[in-house]
Amino acid sequence: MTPTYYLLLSALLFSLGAVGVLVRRNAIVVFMCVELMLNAVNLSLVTFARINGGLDGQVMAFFVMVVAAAEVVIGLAIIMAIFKTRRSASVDDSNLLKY
Amino acid sequence: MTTFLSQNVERLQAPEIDYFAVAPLLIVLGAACAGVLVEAFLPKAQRWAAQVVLVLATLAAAGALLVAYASDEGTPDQGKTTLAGAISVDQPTIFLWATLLLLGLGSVLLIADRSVEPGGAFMPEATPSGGTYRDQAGGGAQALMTREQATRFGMQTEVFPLTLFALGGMMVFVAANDLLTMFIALEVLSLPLYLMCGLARRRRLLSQEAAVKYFLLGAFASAFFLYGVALLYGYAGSVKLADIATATSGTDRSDTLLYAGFGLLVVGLLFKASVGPFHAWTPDVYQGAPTPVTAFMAACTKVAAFGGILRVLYGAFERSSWEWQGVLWGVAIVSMVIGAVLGLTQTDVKRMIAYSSVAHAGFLLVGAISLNEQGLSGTMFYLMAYGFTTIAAFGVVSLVRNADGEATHLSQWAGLAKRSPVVAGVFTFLLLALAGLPLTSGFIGKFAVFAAAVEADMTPLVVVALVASAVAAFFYLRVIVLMYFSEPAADGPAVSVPGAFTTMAITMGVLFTLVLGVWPPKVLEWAGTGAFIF
Amino acid sequence: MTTAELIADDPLWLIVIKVVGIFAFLVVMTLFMINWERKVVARMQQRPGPNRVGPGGWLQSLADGLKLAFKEDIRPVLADKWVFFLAPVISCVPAFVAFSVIPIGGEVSIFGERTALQLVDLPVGVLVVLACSSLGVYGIVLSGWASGSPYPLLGALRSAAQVISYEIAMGLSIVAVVMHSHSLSTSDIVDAQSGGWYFYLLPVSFLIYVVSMVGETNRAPFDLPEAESELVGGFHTEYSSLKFALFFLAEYVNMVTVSALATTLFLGGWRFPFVGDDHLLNSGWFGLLWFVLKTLAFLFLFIWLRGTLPRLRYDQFMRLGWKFLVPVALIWFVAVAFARFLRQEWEARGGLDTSTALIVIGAFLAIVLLIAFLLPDKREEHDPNAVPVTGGGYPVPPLDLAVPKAPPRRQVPVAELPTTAGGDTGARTQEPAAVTASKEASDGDV
Amino acid sequence: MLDPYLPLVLMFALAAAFALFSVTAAPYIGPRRYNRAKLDAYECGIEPSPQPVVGGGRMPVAYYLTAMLFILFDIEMVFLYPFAVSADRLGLFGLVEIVLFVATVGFAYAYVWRRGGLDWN
Amino acid sequence: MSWVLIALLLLPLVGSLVVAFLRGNDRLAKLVALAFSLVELALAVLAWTAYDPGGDRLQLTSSAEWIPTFGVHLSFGVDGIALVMIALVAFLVPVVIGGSWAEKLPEGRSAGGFFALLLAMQTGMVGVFAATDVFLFYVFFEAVLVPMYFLIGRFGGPNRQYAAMKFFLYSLLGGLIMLASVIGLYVVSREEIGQGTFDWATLVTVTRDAPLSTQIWLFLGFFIAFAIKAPLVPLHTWLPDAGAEAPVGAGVLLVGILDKIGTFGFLRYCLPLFPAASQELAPLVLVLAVVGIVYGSLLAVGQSDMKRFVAYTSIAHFGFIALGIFAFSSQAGAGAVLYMVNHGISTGMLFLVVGMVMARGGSRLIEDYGGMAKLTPVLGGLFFVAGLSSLALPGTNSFVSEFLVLIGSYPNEPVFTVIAALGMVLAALYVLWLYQRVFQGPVRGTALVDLAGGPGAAVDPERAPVPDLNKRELAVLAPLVALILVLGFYPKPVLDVITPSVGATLSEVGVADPVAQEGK
Repeated sequence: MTPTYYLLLSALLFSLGAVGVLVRRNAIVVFMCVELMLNAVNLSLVTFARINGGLDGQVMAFFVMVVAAAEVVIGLAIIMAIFKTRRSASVDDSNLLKY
Repeated sequence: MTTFLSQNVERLQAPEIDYFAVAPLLIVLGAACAGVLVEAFLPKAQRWAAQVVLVLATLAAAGALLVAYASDEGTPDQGKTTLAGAISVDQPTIFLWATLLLLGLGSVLLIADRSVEPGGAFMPEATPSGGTYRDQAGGGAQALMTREQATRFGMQTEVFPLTLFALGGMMVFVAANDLLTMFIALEVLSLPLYLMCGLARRRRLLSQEAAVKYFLLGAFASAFFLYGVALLYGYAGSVKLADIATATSGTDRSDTLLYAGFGLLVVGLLFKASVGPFHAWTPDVYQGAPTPVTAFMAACTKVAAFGGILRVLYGAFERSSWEWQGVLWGVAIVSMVIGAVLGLTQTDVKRMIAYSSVAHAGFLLVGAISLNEQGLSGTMFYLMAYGFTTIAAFGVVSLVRNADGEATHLSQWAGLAKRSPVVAGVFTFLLLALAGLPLTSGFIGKFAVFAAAVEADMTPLVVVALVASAVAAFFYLRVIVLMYFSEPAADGPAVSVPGAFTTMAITMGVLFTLVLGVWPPKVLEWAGTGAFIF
Repeated sequence: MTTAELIADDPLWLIVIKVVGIFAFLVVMTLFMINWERKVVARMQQRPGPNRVGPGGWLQSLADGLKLAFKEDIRPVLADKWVFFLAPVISCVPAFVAFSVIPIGGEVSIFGERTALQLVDLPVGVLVVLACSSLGVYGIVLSGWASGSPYPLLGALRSAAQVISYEIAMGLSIVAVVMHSHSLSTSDIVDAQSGGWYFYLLPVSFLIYVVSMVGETNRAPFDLPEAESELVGGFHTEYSSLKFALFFLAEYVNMVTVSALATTLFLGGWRFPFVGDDHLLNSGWFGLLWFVLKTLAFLFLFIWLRGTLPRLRYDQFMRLGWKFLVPVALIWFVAVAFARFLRQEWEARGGLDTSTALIVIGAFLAIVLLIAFLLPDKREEHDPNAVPVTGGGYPVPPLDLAVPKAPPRRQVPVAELPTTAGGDTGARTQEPAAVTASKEASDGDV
Repeated sequence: MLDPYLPLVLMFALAAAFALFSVTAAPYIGPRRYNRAKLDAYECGIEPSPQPVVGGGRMPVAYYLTAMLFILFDIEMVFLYPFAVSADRLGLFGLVEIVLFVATVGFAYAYVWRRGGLDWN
Repeated sequence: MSWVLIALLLLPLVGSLVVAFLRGNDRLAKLVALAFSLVELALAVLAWTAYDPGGDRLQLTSSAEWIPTFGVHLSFGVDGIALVMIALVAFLVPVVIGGSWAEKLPEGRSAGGFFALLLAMQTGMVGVFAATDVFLFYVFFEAVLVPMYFLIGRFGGPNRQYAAMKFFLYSLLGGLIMLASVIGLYVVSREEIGQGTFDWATLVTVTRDAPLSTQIWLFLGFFIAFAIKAPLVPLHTWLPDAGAEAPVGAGVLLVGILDKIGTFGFLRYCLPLFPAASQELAPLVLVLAVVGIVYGSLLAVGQSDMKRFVAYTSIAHFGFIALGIFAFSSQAGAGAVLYMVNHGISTGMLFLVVGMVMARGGSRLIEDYGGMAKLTPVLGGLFFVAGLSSLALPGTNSFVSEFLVLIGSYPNEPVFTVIAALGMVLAALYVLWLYQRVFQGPVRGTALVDLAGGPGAAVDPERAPVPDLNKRELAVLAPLVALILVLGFYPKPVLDVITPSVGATLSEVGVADPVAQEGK
């Protein structure tokens, strides 16, 4: 199984995540889509590391994991704050700011 | 998995680190950690003072060390790369670090002020979120809150360590020499900002929604950036800018990866810089965030983002410029047009400045893509000038208040000159600087950038930019007209007397705007001293 | 010929045999364990315990299991169909998979095929176990969430929080072991202990692991998720028949797995103490015997704890996890790192050199950490107007389980019910209105 | 020589097959004598209160907090394990680095502790 | 003597600051402002005496480095043209201060601010004419806008906000387009001579051999900016509004001097820097100029508002000036420059007397007046003088300049000249008709009737309800009248200063001067 398939898969996952961010309105779901994108990137990083025969890609994947985790924490914090203020986590409800 | 072999295997060679060069960085980040400890162990009463002292001392120390390093004869003229080539402390880095530290100082002063808004602009301790605070019915936390209560509750001093973390991230970002470091720095500077946006004392819902919007879009953008990094890694087999540059000069690789990677990467960067079509978050966040934080974002984030853009473009993609320059032309034009045109329709001061920042991002991009020394120095000068003007402008905005917080609606600014001619005069000066009139730093910056662009045969772009800035001038003028020529509204806002900190911040901003406009040569030369090294 | 290489060239049939064998082993252990537990606890409580079915009542659990199969299978109306259906599977499968990396014996020959008594020896074996135990959490949470009923939800949340909390301590305690064995592969860890078992080389790690192992498996005294008196049955309240059996199975398999891991990590796995590797007692199938015995010892510990200790309160439980185990584990890790480094320095050149200064600095940092962690934590006073706050300013409705006053059913639309069980329910229910009001009030001029 | 992960897959398949079989078989083996009371959520005999099918917004916030802390330390472990495996090779440099790393996490930890993030009431 | 220019620059700036701090005490502020402007006038005279017409191209020069990075210098200097313009500034400002002594400002505005802005603007205007560094020129060019913007916007008529905004945006847009050309100059000079410079003298030698296309682009950049300033027809629409809404004093400076920056720019920058381009595009400019003359005059005829009327007349006059400049003959050029001075004087006076009429009648509309000469004979007379001067009656100053322009440009551009001559006729028409409507005939018009007590009432001068000019107003108008007559009969001193510079300019353009040839 050539690495290309993994790249395609990661591209697919990434696009899925991106589309999800664009179409879904619930903050938490949007946020999960972002995480999906990050992990898709991880996949391609590892694949490229395999192709290039180096370890950099895999190390990068570590860092990406950390960043993803940090984003999770921050995101949960913000979403929780807004969720306690108004009992909903839907981006649609946050319409005070004019577009 | 062979256990015993690993006993006597040779030690790993530790990368040598030039601590002197990266000292400012270490100080800022270390102080941020110290700030967290202060939060943890000091009683609530002493936190604010301790934090302010800590932050100011940190900035001072970092600045001093930076000057010491820059002026030390031991340092190579073109700077050096350290930390195994991850960080390069070259002349642009030093310039940008100095800019960041100064602008950071200004923003911190704004953040620390507790006199304009009793108790500070940030949500009080122990009142987690609007809904659960007892004065639910009132507009913002202050409705049922007396001044004493406000000052007793104080403000959430976590904002100081957060600021330092963000600042440290920015400093790494402009110095990062490989894309991975850049990405980490990007996150380190973004995550605290997301939180800071949601901490406003007034209009907490607005603030929190600004935070959530900024966060979601920001995470989205950084995912793009990261995917770009991955593709470029696949393309060049390394994330070092230099390696990518060498790879682009080679021909045997797949250009698809290069273009896709570059595109995604740049999208992420442009988002942070709130350029062109990737500006969607800017007005909302600028409006919703607490004004001091807005000032911090508008000034420092812009500097950091464009520092990164410059480094990436010059370091990694200069050779392949003919591939992408056209696209960035378009982006710059879109950005300038959006900023100028949508700015006309705004009725809120903060949103207006937000759109103007979009337009300015366009101008900056014009300088950044001209890819010559004038472009580099001009853009950096522009960044410094714009940063100071913006900080002072937001400082003034934070002064104009009515019963429930800042009166940011334009109609409330009518006839401000009657109430307080000084504030109106200062703001007028800043607006003229933003509009780029001569004798203000804005003009010199524009001139430098556009000169570089014409140098690079981008005259049409420059003409567009000039027209855009003429259009943009219109909405600055509108504010001046409101302040001076129209009669004040009956229940207009009062201009609260600024505390020492805010005064210092505004004064600093105005002074720099004036000095950089009237006597810029020194700074211009400094900005032009050296190029990036990789 | 390392274990990995031995296993690597197993033929397919041998692998299948091993898979089936381990599966059977786990199921049997479960059945035996249930019975044994009941008997031992009974003995501790001066009563006979199960003694009807089979010889000495030893088939009781089998009978129960069969009986469960013939019970009515109920899915509540409010439950989410598919998740409710899948949750038992999700919690059951990882339990089995986790065990497959455990080395249960040394090198043997099965039908003339030289191999090691271990299904698979991965370079990341330990991580596989941790990963599987984390996956098990999904089963728990989903089951509680899908049941559409308050008790399971709360039980699930509790046990999830509990599992992840203690997983931290567990993981941190393992790190020290890994430092000694330079490998994450279970078999390498076992080999590395030929020089000496880790439970006395790394006593702190061992103790932390044992405690967190109990917490990880939601066993007494940490069995709050199933706290009958508070939560009926916990996350599987709504489950019956074989679905329930699966949860039960998963729980006991997990017990076996963590015990086996403890054996592997700290008790030298399948090795017999005091004798060299080539000794008879360490050869062939003896390993399996020693392994089972050690594992049973741990399992007995489980039972013993259950029989003797009362259940902790939830806050006590969390405090133990977060405020004692985690910091101790961290400091222990740092200490071990220092110790190893010093020893190496010593071995390298018979004495310490310039780098000592840096080490002192590091040690100083560790001390600072110690102080930081063990400072008496006095909560800050909060103004009476704010709701009770936990952590970085996030309000927590007190975990009282007051079921909101039940209106006559099917007459109150869902939306109007208070969404959270808050301390001052009245105030909170008006809140959304108040919030919007304040929103208009504050943003009228925006 | 087969893929080293194959046995893992087989074990997974076996366990999954067993579990799936049980959950699917259960309704058919067991009797079916439903009545409405059985299908209601069990609330100790109290009339169950109707509520949204999926537990929307019923998660007590404290659990979010625990989740955050878990993520924090889990990520810390992600870095501790690689260090632990090759600790001896990394030498003094690695030691100092890891101590700084742990210290940094420790700061956050101390902050959470002091702010009562670890208290349950 | 080069300090004179610096002093001319700094003095009003200091003055404006001082006055700005005296906002509390209007009377004192006025006096201080007047004093400063008079000293300035003295300095200007000094500069005039120090200038040697036969001397260098630029005199009284001084230079200091400003922004070495861009090769920008703070360098000043004057040629004849700039000198007369500076003299005009120095002369008009005290007149204006006197003229707006009793200006009725909108409520809540302090006279101190008004005069401070006037002085600040004087600095800007002197700087524009004195700068010999293109960058510096641009800086002053833009800097002048701000005080004028505030003068119109704060102290102007009812519609002031709109007018101020329109004025500012027009000028700013023009300025920015010019900025593009300025940058272009910089880059061209970089390419031609190693490092970039903005020094005018250097640039003149550099840019003339730049390729034609480049020259044309750069020329257009400058030209549009100047065409907006000196309103040539398609870009003139801001002037009537600004002129009409501006307070009288500001109006005088606006039309009298600010607009001259445009024509001055033609002479100083467009022609010498881009000779080829200016010859290439001269026909275009001439068309615009002539159209301006006719169009301006026609609209002036049709005006019902006196201030707008003045604005339109000056549009016509600027047509003449532009014609003179782009006819490329020394006579026409000299005439044009002289015209710039005279127009400043005559239109300034016209503005002032209109202001005085309005101060009495309280209205800007022509039909509100009538037969005013009966009530205020002196004012009427002076109004008539101003009118005659602006229709260029022989014997008044404008006649000389207009005549020079026409005969000077005839050899090169007969057609345009003939059409332009039409403008003179129209001028006579609109001036006289306006005078007749306002001052002749029986007393009528809502602005006067109630003052005079009934239409056609026999009015005896003793109890004239409408006061005639007072001493201050006479003192303000007297010097203007004097100059009109002096320059009308004896323009030589001014021409002597102007002609060499114009000749030099033309030689820089490199065209054969037809008139000179005839002279041979």
